[in-house]
Amino acid sequence: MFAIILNISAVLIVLSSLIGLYRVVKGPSNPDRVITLDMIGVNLISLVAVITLILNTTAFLEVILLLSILSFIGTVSFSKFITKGVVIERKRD
Amino acid sequence: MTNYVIWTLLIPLLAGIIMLFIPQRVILQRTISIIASIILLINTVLLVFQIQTEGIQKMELGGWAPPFGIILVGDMLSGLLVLTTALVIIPILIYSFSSIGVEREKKYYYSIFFFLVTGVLGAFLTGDLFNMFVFFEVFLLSSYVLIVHGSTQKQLRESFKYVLINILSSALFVIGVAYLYAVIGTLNMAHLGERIASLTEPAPILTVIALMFLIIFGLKGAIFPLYFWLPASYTAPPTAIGALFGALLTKVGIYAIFRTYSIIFVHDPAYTHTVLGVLAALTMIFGVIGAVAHKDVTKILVYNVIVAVGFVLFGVSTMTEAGYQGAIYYVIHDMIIKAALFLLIGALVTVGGTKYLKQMGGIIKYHPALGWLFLVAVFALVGIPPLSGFIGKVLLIQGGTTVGDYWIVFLMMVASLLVLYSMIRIFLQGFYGKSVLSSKEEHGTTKGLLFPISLLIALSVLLGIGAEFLYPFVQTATEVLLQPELYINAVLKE
Amino acid sequence: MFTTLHLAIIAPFFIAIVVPILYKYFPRTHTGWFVLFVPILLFLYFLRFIPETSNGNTYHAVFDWIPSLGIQFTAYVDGLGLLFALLITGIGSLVVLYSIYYLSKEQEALNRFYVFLLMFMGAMLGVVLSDNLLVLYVFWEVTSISSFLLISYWYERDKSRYGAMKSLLITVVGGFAMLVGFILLYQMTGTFSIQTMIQSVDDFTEHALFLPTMLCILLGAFTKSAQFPFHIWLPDAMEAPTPVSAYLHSATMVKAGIYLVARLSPIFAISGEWLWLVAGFGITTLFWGSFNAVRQTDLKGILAFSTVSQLGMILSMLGVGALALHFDGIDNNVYIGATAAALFHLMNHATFKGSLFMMVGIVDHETGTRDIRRLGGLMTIMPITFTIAVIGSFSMAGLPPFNGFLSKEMFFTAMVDVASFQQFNMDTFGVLFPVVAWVASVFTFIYSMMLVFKTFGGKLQLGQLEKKPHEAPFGMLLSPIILISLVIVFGFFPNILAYTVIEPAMASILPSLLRNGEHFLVDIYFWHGWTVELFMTMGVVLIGTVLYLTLRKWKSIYSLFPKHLSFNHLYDTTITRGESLSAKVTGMYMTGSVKHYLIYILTFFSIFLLYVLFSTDAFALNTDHLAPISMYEWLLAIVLALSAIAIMFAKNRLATLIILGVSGYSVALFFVTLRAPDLALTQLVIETVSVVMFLLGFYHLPEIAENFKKARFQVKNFIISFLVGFTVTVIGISASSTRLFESIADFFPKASYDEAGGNNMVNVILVDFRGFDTLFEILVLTIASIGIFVVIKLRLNEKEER
Amino acid sequence: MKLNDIVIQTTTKFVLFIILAFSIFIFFNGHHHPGGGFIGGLMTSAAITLLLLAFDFETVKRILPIDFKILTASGMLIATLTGMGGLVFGGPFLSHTFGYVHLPFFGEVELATALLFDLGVYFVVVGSALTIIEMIGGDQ
Amino acid sequence: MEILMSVIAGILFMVGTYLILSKNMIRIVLGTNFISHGAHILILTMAGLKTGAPPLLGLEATNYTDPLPQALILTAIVISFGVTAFFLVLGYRTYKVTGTDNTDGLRGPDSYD
Repeated sequence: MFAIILNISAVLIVLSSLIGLYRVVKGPSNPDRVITLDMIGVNLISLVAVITLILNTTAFLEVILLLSILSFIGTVSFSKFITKGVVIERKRD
Repeated sequence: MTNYVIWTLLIPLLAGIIMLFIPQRVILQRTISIIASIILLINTVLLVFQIQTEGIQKMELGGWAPPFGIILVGDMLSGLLVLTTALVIIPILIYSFSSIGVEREKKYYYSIFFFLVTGVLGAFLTGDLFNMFVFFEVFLLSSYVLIVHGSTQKQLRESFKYVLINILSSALFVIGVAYLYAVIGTLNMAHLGERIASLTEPAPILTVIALMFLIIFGLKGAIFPLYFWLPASYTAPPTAIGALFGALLTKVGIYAIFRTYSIIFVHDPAYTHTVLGVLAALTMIFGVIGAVAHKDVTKILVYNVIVAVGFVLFGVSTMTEAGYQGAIYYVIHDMIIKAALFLLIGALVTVGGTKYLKQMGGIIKYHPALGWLFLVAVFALVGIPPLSGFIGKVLLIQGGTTVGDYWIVFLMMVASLLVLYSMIRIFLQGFYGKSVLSSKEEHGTTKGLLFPISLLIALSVLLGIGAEFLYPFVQTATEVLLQPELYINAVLKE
Repeated sequence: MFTTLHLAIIAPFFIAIVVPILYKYFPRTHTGWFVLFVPILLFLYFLRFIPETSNGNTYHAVFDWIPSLGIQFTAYVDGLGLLFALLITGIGSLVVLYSIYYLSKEQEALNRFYVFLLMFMGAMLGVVLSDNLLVLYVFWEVTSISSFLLISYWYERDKSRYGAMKSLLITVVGGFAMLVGFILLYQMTGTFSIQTMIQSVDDFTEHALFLPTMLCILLGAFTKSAQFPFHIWLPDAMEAPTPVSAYLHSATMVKAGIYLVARLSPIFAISGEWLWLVAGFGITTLFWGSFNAVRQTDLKGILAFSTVSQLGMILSMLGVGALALHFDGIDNNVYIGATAAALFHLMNHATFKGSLFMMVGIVDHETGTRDIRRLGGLMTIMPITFTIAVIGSFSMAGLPPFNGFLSKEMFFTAMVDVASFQQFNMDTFGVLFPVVAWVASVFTFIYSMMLVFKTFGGKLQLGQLEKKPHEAPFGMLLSPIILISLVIVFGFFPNILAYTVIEPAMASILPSLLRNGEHFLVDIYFWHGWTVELFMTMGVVLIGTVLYLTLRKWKSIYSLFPKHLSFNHLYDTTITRGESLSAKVTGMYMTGSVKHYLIYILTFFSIFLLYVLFSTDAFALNTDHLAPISMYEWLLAIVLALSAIAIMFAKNRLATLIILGVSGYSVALFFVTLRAPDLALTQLVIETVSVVMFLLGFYHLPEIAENFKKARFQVKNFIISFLVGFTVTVIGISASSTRLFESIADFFPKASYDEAGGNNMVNVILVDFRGFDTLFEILVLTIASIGIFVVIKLRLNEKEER
Repeated sequence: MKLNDIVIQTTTKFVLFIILAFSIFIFFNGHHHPGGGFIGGLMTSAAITLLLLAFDFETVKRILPIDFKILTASGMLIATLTGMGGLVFGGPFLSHTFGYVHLPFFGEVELATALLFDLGVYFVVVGSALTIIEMIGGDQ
Repeated sequence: MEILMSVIAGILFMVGTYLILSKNMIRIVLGTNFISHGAHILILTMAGLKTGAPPLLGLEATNYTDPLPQALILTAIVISFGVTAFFLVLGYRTYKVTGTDNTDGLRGPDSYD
């Protein structure tokens, strides 16, 4: 029973990523895409968590932690690129 | 007892790493590099003699027995190629001292140079297919850096293409390894060979994989129809780098084909080796057509690199004693003479101020030594006896006629003739002929450039006249190629 | 063992090394004087062998060069080799002597000249005295090279370089063919030694490779000896200084081909093809050379074609001599006369042609021109030169009492005899031989006369000459005088040659005819009675004189031959067309566009591998041990596939990058579901760092890439990329369906903890089992970062390249 | 356009240490759990990249006055020399040994030369990743 | 699942190839990235999928997935990261020097006389 629920939730999470993908491709604007990427990141975190439960292993705990950090970095850099056009400044004034 | 196999890699590696710390100290870098290359040479000489007296040398890295760990295997084929590499880099280094320029030297030129050498030597010595991929990447990435070193417009333009095609070929290498792992379940070349040899039923998928590897290595070794990247990219960088490429890089591809087609993929030679032979023949012909087509001296030379690839691979495809011996003699000869010719052409372009034949003439008037060295090099390249190309060519013909590949032998002679034609044009129009420039108008001097060139030419002459001295070594190398079990047993059973 | 004989062969090379030093440190002495002693000493040295060889003995000494490959430097002296060795050193001495006066030490680069000349001399000795075919080939090619260098001696002249290139190409074509022939011979006999082959000759005459081998070797001989139609290089070789023409291009090098034919006769001559080829090409060349000599206006041109023709004549005699092999023994064997005639004429030709070349050199030297239209009337001004010319030309024309007459008579005898031979279709076509021979002799007569009377007869046209002519200095005349006296001496006492050199040489050419202890008997004399030959000679003189006097009237027949059908034209167009054609071919695919290159490579990759896959029946599909797929994995696969495909249509670089991120993350997720935690971690971090890197890189790239926006869906590219993907997939499926062996994976779980002390197998493999990979992988990273640093920080200007 | 980066800067100051600690954890943990020199190194680079994102090159250079190329080279040297350690003791290149050492506070600690090798890897990864970022970002 | 993954790898190769055949530098660089993804997935697939637990001994499983290909992929990932980075820099430097990000602009003169 638990396994079925896990599987269904995994499917749902992937489905929502799929919808996210549509948004990424379609846009219409770049900020939309970035936000969607962030959303997909969150989806992935949950998916890894679900998979961890499905496989009944502790091997992927690091992955979850990492994903959250990385999607943060990714979002930040995309946002900076969109707003400033430059990701890392040489010198801030 | 020292294990020379591992030191062959460690010496250039350490030299390169140490020089990473001192990019600004040019003189010190030169000293280190020349000392390192001499130590490397001594080391490889000892290695070759050790292989000759004690049999195949190996180093199980980390102490893990094959096929689980990585193993370095020095058989005579590797040994000879390693030795030639060590020989060839010294003149190229000396040539660099006086030609490459301080800016480049301060930007890690020597480090990258030695990393490239490490990669090449590693590819010659490794006994593990995936490790070979890693070494391929080492020398490829070094070559990317060297080809663009200086970032002139032409270098950037050509290196972009070069890098792109090589990235593709690396990806193919990876999937080739993957396929092989799926079918045979191991990565160690001896183990692969052993397992494939133990097959009783034909495995056609192996033929496919074998030909895939031919394409992968052929991309590096510049065989037909995969060599398109070569001509422009070898002419883009400065002379010394071009010489390094011309002498070493295609040889790694050739070596890899040599190795895999003699030890691993011997299950269906009627198919695979025939394809190899045909491609070798096409390589010669199209290479030489390119050489004849151009009047740009650097281009003429690089197309000749392609021709030589065809010659050597033809020897490999015959799978005969004479063919193998010829291929080994020829590849050694080609490494030396190509380095020499690249340096010569570089010097010619320097003093002539142009690389177009039409604008040159009478260089020999003020640079007789350069001219005569060039002529000797051309004759050596063509295989005019008793210079170094001769023995190899004789043996290749012998190998070809033994198995009845008369057509390819014929094409080979045609190609040789056209090689002669393409190169002798440079001599007749560039060195001979009416002087275009007076001694004052000439650009630069050959000061410091002639010595390394003469070293290489002397080597080539020695190789030709002293072929007998080399013969026992070549024979040892051939034995292993003809009886892959020797290699397999040396790696796995001892 | 390295013997004196080897030293004698090699000596010229050693001296050649010293020559530049002598030239530099003794600028006042003509370098030729130092060189002169070499051929003289060698000549004397070789003379000592005469008693040995005339007793039928041979001498050989083996020096191991590359014994492992059967390449021994076996110096072998027998009659044939000795004859040539004497010729080389003898003529060599005279040529060097002549050159001392011909080339001025102030204006010419004598060091080069003598280095090349000595190189040639040594190489030529090597050719004729080596028993090992490969060593012979070595020297053979060196003669080609030294000839190339000597022809291009005056390298600033375009014609010199043209002639040098031509001679090199043609002789090297032959050389290569010959090399292949030699190797085929080795294949059949297992040895490179000519003498060993001759002993086992019967074993391989039936071999399938026998004929191709013969053709290859004959191609070498014919090109070297300027046989029709390969003769075209010889006239252009006349750009060389005259001593060179006299030495290489008439007396010695061009006879290397004849030597080879003679030397290999014992192996091949028994076959009918040999007979037809050698004799046929010889007689054709004889005619063509003499016929063309008449139209020349350059004195050296006449001599060049004359040489071509005479070489053909010698060769045809050698060919006909092979008929003797079809009879037993030497008694009543009329055909051995042809061989004797060939050898005799070989010597005679060297003497009269050598002197004629030197004569032409003198004329050129003293008048500044060699054009017969500008020359004339020199008879009184240069009487000695005139005498030389008369004797030489008359000998060449076959007039008594000179040696040329004798050999010409013997030649006619041989040709007449051919017609009566009964095998190999000789009875049908054999009659052509005497006819062609006679016609050719008529032309020989005509150009011989031209040589004398156009130069020395007629009116002196001082205005046409570059300098005021006068008789040459004695030193320059010395060599031709010596040669011309030989012409007379051999004419009156031909048998001094017969016993000493011709008979032993015949023994080398036709060994199978001799029984133990026998030797050939050659007796040459003037008067044979009123034979056919004599009438032929008389006819030649008669018709020749008439034709010579009416030359002007019929000369127009030469213009009947269209220029573009000549072999020279063929050579030139082959070169130029070849170059432009190869430029066209190369330009067709070497476009410089990386896209094209990729298309070629990828198309080859996929089509070729797919072909192999399906033609060898390697495709396999095995669904037995497949891993199960859960629902979300299907969906994940769709996400990955869709995101990948979407990128093909994306028109915005940021969107492209984001989609790349999505697919990268999906790949990482697959690593999770496929139980590879380390990979998932690495993939995620790398993907993120890459995204940052790309964003940084975007800053440097154009804001809105024009061609990015315009990128329409490319069907052709798609087809290629589909094929590539298809290939990868199909091979992948086949490979994973044919697992022939278990993988070595089982080892790692056991060994990881127990032996390497780690629980994470992947990490243990990375740092321990395959730590070596890792070491060089981080080296790759290092190189990449250093490389990026270099690319960004080092910007040189194209101009500073060297 | 000057934007207020105060949010991101504050967050970074907070998050940075978590990431760094995590990366060091992953590095040491690598021999037994997912992780190791590569991932640890990449994590550290990601952390520093975040720092760069939030601040700028000059500030970061002030905080971390390291020449990353030298760091890379040192990593290479450490890895190679560790490998050569085996040679010195007569074993093959890259042979590792491991043992357990009792340290105060930490208790039983496994000490393996493999860890030293991994440290080299870590340095190289950090050094080269940051060289790359620095070069591309700093190129004007 | 092996077949599905082979197809996925094929699709990634197809997309990567399509991108490197276009003329835009960014697309080309991204294309090489896709090709590497494809190759990595293919290695994993070729070794056989889901044959056991993740290769961590601490998990006390009886069967483990083949760790060797994972190590190979890790190596390959890192290498392709280095190469991609270099390639990206090369691309934009080339753009800056030659003034075009269209590979047609990189043909360079090739003269035959």
